[in-house]
Amino acid sequence: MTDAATQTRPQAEKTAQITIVEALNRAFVDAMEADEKVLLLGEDVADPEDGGVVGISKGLSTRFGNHRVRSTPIAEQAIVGAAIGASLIGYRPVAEIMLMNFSTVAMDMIVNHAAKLRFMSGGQTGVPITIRMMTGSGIASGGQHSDYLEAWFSHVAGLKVVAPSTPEDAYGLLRACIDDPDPCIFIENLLLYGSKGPAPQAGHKVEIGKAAIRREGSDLTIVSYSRLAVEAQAAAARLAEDGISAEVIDLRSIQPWDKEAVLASVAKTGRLLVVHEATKPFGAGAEIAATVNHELFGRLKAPVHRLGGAFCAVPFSRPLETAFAPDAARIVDAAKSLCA
Amino acid sequence: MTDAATQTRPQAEKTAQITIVEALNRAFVDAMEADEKVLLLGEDVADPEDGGVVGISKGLSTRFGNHRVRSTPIAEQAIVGAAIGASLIGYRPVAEIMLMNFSTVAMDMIVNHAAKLRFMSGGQTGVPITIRMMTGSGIASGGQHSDYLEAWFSHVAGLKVVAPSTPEDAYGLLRACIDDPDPCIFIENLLLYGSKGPAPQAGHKVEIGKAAIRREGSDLTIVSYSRLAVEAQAAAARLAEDGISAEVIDLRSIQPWDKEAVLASVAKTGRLLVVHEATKPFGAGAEIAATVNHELFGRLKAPVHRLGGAFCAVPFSRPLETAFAPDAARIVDAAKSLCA
Amino acid sequence: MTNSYAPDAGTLMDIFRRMALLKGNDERSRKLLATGRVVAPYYSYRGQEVIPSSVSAALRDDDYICTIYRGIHDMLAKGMPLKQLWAEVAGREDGTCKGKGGPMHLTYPAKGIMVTTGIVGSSMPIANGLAWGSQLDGNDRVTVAYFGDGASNIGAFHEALNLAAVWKLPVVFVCQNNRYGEHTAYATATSAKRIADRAVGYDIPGVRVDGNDPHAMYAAAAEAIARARGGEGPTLIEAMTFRFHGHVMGDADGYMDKAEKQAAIAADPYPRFRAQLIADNVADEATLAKIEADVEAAIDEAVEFALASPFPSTDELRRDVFADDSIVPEESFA
Amino acid sequence: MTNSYAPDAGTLMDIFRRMALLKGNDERSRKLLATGRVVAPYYSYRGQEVIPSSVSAALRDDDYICTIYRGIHDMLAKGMPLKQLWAEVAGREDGTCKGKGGPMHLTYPAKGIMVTTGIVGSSMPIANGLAWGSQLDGNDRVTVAYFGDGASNIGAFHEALNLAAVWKLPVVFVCQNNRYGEHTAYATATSAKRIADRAVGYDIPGVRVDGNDPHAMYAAAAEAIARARGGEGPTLIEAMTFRFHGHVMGDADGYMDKAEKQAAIAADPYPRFRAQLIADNVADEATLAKIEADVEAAIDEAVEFALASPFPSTDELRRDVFADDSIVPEESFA
Ligand SMILES: Cc1ncc(C[n+]2csc(CCOP(=O)(O)OP(=O)(O)O)c2C)c(N)n1
Ligand SMILES: Cc1ncc(C[n+]2csc(CCOP(=O)(O)OP(=O)(O)O)c2C)c(N)n1
Ligand SMILES: [Mg+2]
Ligand SMILES: [Mg+2]
Repeated sequence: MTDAATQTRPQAEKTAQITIVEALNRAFVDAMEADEKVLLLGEDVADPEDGGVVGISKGLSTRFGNHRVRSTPIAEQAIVGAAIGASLIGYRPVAEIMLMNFSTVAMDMIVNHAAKLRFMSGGQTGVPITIRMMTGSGIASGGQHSDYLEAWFSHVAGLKVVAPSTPEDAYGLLRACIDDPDPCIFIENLLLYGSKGPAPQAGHKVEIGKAAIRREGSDLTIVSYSRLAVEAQAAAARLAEDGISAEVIDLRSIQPWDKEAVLASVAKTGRLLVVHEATKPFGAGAEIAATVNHELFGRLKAPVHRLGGAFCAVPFSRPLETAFAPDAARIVDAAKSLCA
Repeated sequence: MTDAATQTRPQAEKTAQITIVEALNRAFVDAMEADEKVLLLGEDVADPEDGGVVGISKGLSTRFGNHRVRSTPIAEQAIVGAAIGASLIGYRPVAEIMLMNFSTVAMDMIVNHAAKLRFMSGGQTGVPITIRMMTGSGIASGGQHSDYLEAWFSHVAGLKVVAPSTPEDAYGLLRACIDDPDPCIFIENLLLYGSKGPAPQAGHKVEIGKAAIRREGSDLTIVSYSRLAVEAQAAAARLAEDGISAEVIDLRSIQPWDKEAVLASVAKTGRLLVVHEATKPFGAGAEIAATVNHELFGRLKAPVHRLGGAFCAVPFSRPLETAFAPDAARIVDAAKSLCA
Repeated sequence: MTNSYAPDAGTLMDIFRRMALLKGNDERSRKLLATGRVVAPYYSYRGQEVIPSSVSAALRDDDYICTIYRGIHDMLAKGMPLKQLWAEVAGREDGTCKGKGGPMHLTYPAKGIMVTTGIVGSSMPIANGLAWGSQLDGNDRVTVAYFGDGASNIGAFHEALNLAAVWKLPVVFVCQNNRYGEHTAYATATSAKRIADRAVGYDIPGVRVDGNDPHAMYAAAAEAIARARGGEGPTLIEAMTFRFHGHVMGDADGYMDKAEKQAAIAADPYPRFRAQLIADNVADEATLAKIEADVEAAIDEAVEFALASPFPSTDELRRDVFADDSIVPEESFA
Repeated sequence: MTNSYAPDAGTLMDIFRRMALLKGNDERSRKLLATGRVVAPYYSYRGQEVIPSSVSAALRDDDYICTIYRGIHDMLAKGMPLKQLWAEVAGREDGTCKGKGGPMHLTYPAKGIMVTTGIVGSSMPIANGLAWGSQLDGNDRVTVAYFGDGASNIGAFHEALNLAAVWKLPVVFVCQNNRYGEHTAYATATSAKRIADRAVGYDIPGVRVDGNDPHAMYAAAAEAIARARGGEGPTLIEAMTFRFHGHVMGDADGYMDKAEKQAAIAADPYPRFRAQLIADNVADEATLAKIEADVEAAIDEAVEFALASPFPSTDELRRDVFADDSIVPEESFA
């Protein structure tokens, strides 16, 4: 975990603070500068359409041209299909599917095609595309705009799945996904867009499959990713006040996930809590729990515990939505039970 | 597990033996006779189109009319959408999506709509539909026609997921799904269609969520479903020859799955092997393993082991396809290692 | 369009009444949401009131509609009660969906408001199923599927129109062409000169109509509804209109053509229709003013009702997932 | 269609040569598969040879195609080598895809055969991407997307045609209308009187052509390809043809109209074209017989090559999942 060092360095060392939206925009600028094969397509992504609904692609079509940055019809199969086709002949398209729930209309392109063409062609072709999707509960957008579906994509051989929680990782993972020879699913959390962090260095890349240890600890390991990795850090701070030392791992990549880092941590702490916003049954946490139980059989001090979103569609009403996803308080409670 | 008795009774007790195709056809006949609200739609399902590509719906449109049994265009969103709409006003449509991989073009209808309308409407509407899908490796149909995606559906709150392995269960689960007030995913294995078993009694229903203990044993528990539940039974027979007593549980329902039966069995045997054809990472076996590890912490004699299909698209070439899915031999090997 | 479907005076007043309600409600929504007292994503339909008001004037109470996130006008025009609507938008227990669905998933089967979807294009395939059910029931109910111009480019549109045509379903596809899909202008996304032209590909009637003119809109809707009711199958209506505000409340709408927007607002169909009713002696100022005042009072009452309604209990997370609440796995909440 | 795209004698011979190969290969395939020496799902294209033969005669080697499970004719016409084709169908190491894809996913980029899909409709969205790439590359390559009549009813068709039209992509959509989608006859599934009519909805040219007539088929294809190459955007071609056998080898085709089928077989385009070439003095019997004999010899050789090729090692399960084989989780195979 050489990376842990960079990830845990005090923020004071860095002066410039930028948001995740800014980090993603910079990643695009730098990637498109570095490689003219990088393309961007999706609904509203070009400047005449305001550079994306949250402004992530602002300025890109003006700077790199409407041929490389294209707003599309509302047609996710056509969007992903176009990305796949262009990638087969050397381009590196980044497709935006706006909200993760809309990937449900494009699953054929993603799963039957993007993920499989390399294998089915016996390695003759490859699909170096990145598909960005935003999601997350917490902004009252209800049952069809907030789902986390990372477990689906992670279950498909041929796809890589990442979910950054900081501006540096957003930048570094987007650059890594764009450079990657295989199709990558890039998950963004809506609530995190405005959160600030140290500005990444130009060219910074985060290796896909490498976790970050956000906080070191000895009593239990909390594994999470995306927004709940931030909640986990808040929880760890509170736990520390109560004398419980939690190690917090932000997976960053879910497929492949950093087994080495997680196993090393749990081997040390003896306790594991996995936290994600997707509902618990058949969620990504199950894979992590099953693997850790298998590898560290007989060496755990307590059963591996999982926390997930409620088993229901994301509800609209504020108090329900608040209760839907695990938060720092619930993480603290679960950690305390584990350590009791 | 009162059910265990019926499931393990010697086949000799029954005289009539029928195939799964016949059992499904009978289930339709009986369900459509019993309730005029039961409908059937899908590609080629009506008699002018030969009653389905494997003949499951043969005779139904002739008997119940073309208004109730309709062949559709190749348009899975339209198929599932029509089923949902009719179900909102009291019908009980059974939609056929031919092969499970084709569900990828209809995931929006299934996941964002069928699964969620009851919750999002605050219980005002419900979606009592059944969606049948066939799948399975072993007939050389390659990477886009053989996937098991039960883990995806099981991860969606609001869906039920079943996968029978015998004619009796095929009949009983289809009847149960049709009667169920919620959307059910009904998974059929292509290789099992012709396999024979005792004919179900008319009106027989299998409760969704109830597993069948196919064989009792004391050294380890093998949990599986669909075709590999049959392989697991073959494996158990071979293990018995080597003095290992395996209990075989055919889950039949994956969401909800029979935790009670599985936990009771593993509490007894102390060892668990979970086997499915879907690839292991982030598969349904992870949920079962994670749950059992959690509930029986400290009471297991060996780490829970999972077997799944290879981590790749289903390959075409015969020796690769054969090596792709776990079979009795691999189950035997895994069981032996577990018990070593 | 023949004249046999021209609206009479009573129908025009019916349309006006609905329009007044819709317009009043949109204005109040934007005002109230701006205060932060109610927090919800809001997709203003201001400028598009004529369409559902005219369509609903031609529908029966027991007909069905499926609509979209920008669909509160469609629902109010179809008879959704204001109080429960507002309670739902405010996320309260007395909302149509107990606060669980929210504005994007408002549902009210008692008035045939069967599905509201947040997924572009998805109102159409489900509308077909309702229409199939009506066809099987042998009653002559009609289903209307509302959607936008942008939605005419997604796969579900195509699959739904083809199936409806092949099965001769009693469904009317009403495209509210407000010239934008989110930030994207019509021609950037849509190849068809007119969306109505796409009907040729399904061998069904396709009509482009001025969706801001209640006379034309009503006639087109009434004819299509009569065809559907009579077993003659589906119609595609492209109703030309304009969205006065951005896509969603809070969006800066810098992507909209300023001149086009100003011209559209200058031609606001509401005051135009209002003035015409008076000019044509269909109603006098006092009558119309009274309707508007009643609308305001009803909205006052509804908002008050909504804000007084309690938030739902978090137990609701476990309810309505399945018909049988006990199936929901306990431990998911641990 | 103007006459400027009429095929000359050399082109007609080119088309014939491809047709002979295609027909010979289909016949051999059905024969060999019936013996069980090769096990694979087989979707006969017998009767449809004119279409890709004519299209490919109008394409360049560096143009791209995307096709479907019923697409071996499309690939052979585009230049896929027989030996590797047969080795793939037999699941051998020397197959185009090392036996991993099989007949439904044959791929051969060296001749522009980029994607073969088993999912109805999915050739089209991907073809757009290849065409977008060519547009960006500034070369004048054209992409052809092949698909069936049944596929014209699925969402991907609609999304792809709309995007291609809006972006003016150099792509030609070739629908092989063989009147059936699996067991379902055209009119049971398809609302359009003619699939070509659907082009209206995308404001692009739509042509229905006799896909069994090499003159007409070549002219239609050549014109569409020239348009695409010239930057004028996509064309939809509906090529009328007939599938002589069932959907997939082994299917009893009881659902097919017997008389229609007999008539189609009686009008087999292959002997018709062959006779016409002789009648028109384009070639003599000996020349054509030689071509056919060469085809048979080449197929003999290819089959022999394929059956002599070893099966791939099971290590291949871990290869080509990702570009970097080492990423594949070890324990997935435990
Ligand atoms: C499948 C899908 N893709 C993208 C979106 C995001 N989105 C929401 S509304 C919208 C624009 C729709 O435009 P139009 O159909 O014209 O309807 P309008 O909003 O103008 O009423 C988009 C792209 C979505 N909801 N669903
Ligand atoms: C999305 C999807 N749905 C269903 C199928 C099953 N299927 C395979 S081929 C076929 C018929 C396609 O008919 P058509 O497009 O006319 O092509 P043809 O086979 O006649 O060449 C169907 C329904 C599929 N492969 N993909
Ligand atoms: Mg619009
Ligand atoms: Mg066909």
